[in-house]
Amino acid sequence: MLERLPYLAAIALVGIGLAVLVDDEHLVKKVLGLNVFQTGIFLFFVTAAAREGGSAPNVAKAGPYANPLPQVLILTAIVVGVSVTAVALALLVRIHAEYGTLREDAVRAAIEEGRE
Amino acid sequence: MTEWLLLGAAGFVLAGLGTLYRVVAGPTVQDRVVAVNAVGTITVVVLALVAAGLDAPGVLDVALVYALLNFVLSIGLAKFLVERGGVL
Amino acid sequence: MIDPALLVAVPLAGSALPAVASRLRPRTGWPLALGVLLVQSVLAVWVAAAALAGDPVRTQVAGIPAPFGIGLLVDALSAPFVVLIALAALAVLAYTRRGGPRSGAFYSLYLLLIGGLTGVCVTTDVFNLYVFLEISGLASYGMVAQADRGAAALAALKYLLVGTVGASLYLFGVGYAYVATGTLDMAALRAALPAASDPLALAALGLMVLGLSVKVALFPLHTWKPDAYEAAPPGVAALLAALASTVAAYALGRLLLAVFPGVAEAVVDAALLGLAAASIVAGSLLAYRSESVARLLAYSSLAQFGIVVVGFVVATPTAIAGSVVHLIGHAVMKAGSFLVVGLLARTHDVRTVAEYAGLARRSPYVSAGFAVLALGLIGIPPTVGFAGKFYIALGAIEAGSWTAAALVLASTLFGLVYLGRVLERMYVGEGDTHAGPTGAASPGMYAAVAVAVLATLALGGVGPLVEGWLAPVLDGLDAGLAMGVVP
Amino acid sequence: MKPYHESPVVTHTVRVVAPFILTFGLFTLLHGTKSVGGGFQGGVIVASVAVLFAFAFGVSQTEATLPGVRIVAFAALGLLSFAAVAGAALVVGRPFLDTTAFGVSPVYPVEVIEVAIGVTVASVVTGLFFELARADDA
Repeated sequence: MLERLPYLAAIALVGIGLAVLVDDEHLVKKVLGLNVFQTGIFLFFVTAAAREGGSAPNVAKAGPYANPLPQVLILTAIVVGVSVTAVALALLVRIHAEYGTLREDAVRAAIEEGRE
Repeated sequence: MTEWLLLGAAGFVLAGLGTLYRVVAGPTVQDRVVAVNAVGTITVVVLALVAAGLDAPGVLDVALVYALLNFVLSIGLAKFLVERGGVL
Repeated sequence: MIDPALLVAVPLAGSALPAVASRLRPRTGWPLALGVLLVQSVLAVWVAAAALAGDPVRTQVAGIPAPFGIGLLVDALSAPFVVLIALAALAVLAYTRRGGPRSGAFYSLYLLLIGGLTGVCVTTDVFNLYVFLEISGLASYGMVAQADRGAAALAALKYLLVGTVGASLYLFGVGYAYVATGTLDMAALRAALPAASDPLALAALGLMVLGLSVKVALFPLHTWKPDAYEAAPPGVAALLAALASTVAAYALGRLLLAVFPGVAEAVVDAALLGLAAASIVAGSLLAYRSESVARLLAYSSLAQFGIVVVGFVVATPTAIAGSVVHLIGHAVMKAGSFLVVGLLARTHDVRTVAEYAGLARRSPYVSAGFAVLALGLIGIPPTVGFAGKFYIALGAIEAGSWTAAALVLASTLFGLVYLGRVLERMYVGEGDTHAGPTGAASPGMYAAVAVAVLATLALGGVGPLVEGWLAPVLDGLDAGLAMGVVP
Repeated sequence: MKPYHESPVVTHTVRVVAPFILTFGLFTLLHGTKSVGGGFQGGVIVASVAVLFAFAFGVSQTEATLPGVRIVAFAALGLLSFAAVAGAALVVGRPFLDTTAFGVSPVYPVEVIEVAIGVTVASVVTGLFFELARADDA
């Protein structure tokens, strides 16, 4: 059971992130939810890479190593995630400058108002 | 020797947990900021002790980066507090 | 021989140029983007011609052998898409010279998008597919936000949130596939997956298909699409309509054909057929109810991609050829329609179906072009829209899948209803026929529309050709070779 | 809002620490081939210097010393040098990105690529920070 704990944590993070992303009206929290969601997936990869008795890569000692490939993949995925967050924040700044609020319902109401 | 280093690290982790209480409970923003900084410092010490205890110099790099981030964080938070009159 | 890596590297590296150059000298973004895209188009046509004439063109990046290194492959399945991306990018670029946003950052994003999409088409590594998917995704979020209106930023954010969730679900699936098999190379995955324990392989397949369905925008996962296409600048909407979902659908097809056969086919086929049916019905219904023509076209994409998925599910050689033809035909027709929408909004300030009334008399040539594109989208011969649907239906009948054949037929009827509504307004409706044009359009804009219309007609007979190209690849797939070619 | 006065403690500390951070960033960047580190990490550390200066001296003043066009140019320079190293292998007739193509240990081309990545990451992160910080001021 104990060795499965990280997997459960990963799934929990994915669920929490998705719930916040879907449920919260505040756009910043939606972006935060997205980040949590992605972190859950990263954790899944890193957990899958760990092996019984493995040790960190790049250590000069002999012995079993953790598989470094998923870590490299996740480094790439983290960079992708950072870029996504950066774009999202830039969009949030624009939305805030335009409508003065970051609540989705309020922004939608403002857009509807502008249309009429 | 190794055991003592790791034991010391464990002690610092406990101290850090104690400080976390102040982060959560701290009545004023300033309390929280100072507590966050203290936690950061403790983390650096723990990382350094772990590096020495496990004979893994790679961890020292992590400790250095963490110390740097902690420094940036302190200055950033301090400036934020001054500019916004305590609103976080 | 040309290294296919250049197809991706040229636009990605070239994307650095417009952002810098336009800060030093204004208005240098467009010519630079044109130059880079011309180089890329020449390379794409060259590589594709080689791949279609003889053996597929493949390379291992840095010379590291598969399954460890990253493989790139242009075969008969990906070559048409590589060429489509390059040429569609050129045509839409002609439109954006006057019509689109003209900042240097926009052209950097443009090149980034093209590089990412080409990468999706040529990679043989499922993780690389994710990276390229996100590169093209990031570029398209930025491009949607280029429109001046504030609504565009919200639409782009929604696109970003939903699109990233889709890509992340795909990544999750990649994780399961990796845990199950220990490899990320498509060929190696195909060999290892059926032997892997069932729940892992099934989870991998389910999550990857789900993630890509978000990017393709199948029915319940489509919510980003109409907002994004309506809010984006017309040139961007055309480019995304032509390429973004098309490439995701290509990736879905590639996975289903080259990686996952043998993993729970019955369940997945049933689920995908259900998604496709929902897309066709709901997409047509939503399209029928839309007031804005741009939204109508976006919803129509749901139905069209439903048909493409039907072809991939049926998976006989005829049906697959039909899906490829329909993907390419849809890209051309939908891009052309969005360009017309942008053009008409510019010259006559019309955006809704009601405002289109009587337009055929005010702007006969553009209206005729739109009519051809719309008839193509419905699937009337001799357009390419007919060719694709015909082959998919033929394949479905061959395979004895009457549900699939009925879906294709139904989609044509639905298309007749919702697109016929627009055409009826344009040609029969009583509108303000005396109002003159309210704005001017550039020759490049008309040229881009004309190219799309001509391509819609000219590609009508491409079906047998594509079937011939695909035959060796599909034979290879049947023989159990993951990439469809003898290494 | 109270106007922000530069604190001599902060500005002085930042001045003293900055060169060390830059050195450490370079160390991390160049160590990527054989230990913890690499272009991404080193680039972010270098970018943190710009962030520190912006905290200590104000965003607008820092941006005046480091104008946007230069940041974008650096990012492009990094990207193009990466592409140049990757494409150079093609000239020698080897596959794209083949770092063993140049008759030297692959460590050297990889280090060049790491530096290119580092330059790009540092300038992009700095640029992003300025972009978001400026919008906050407005």
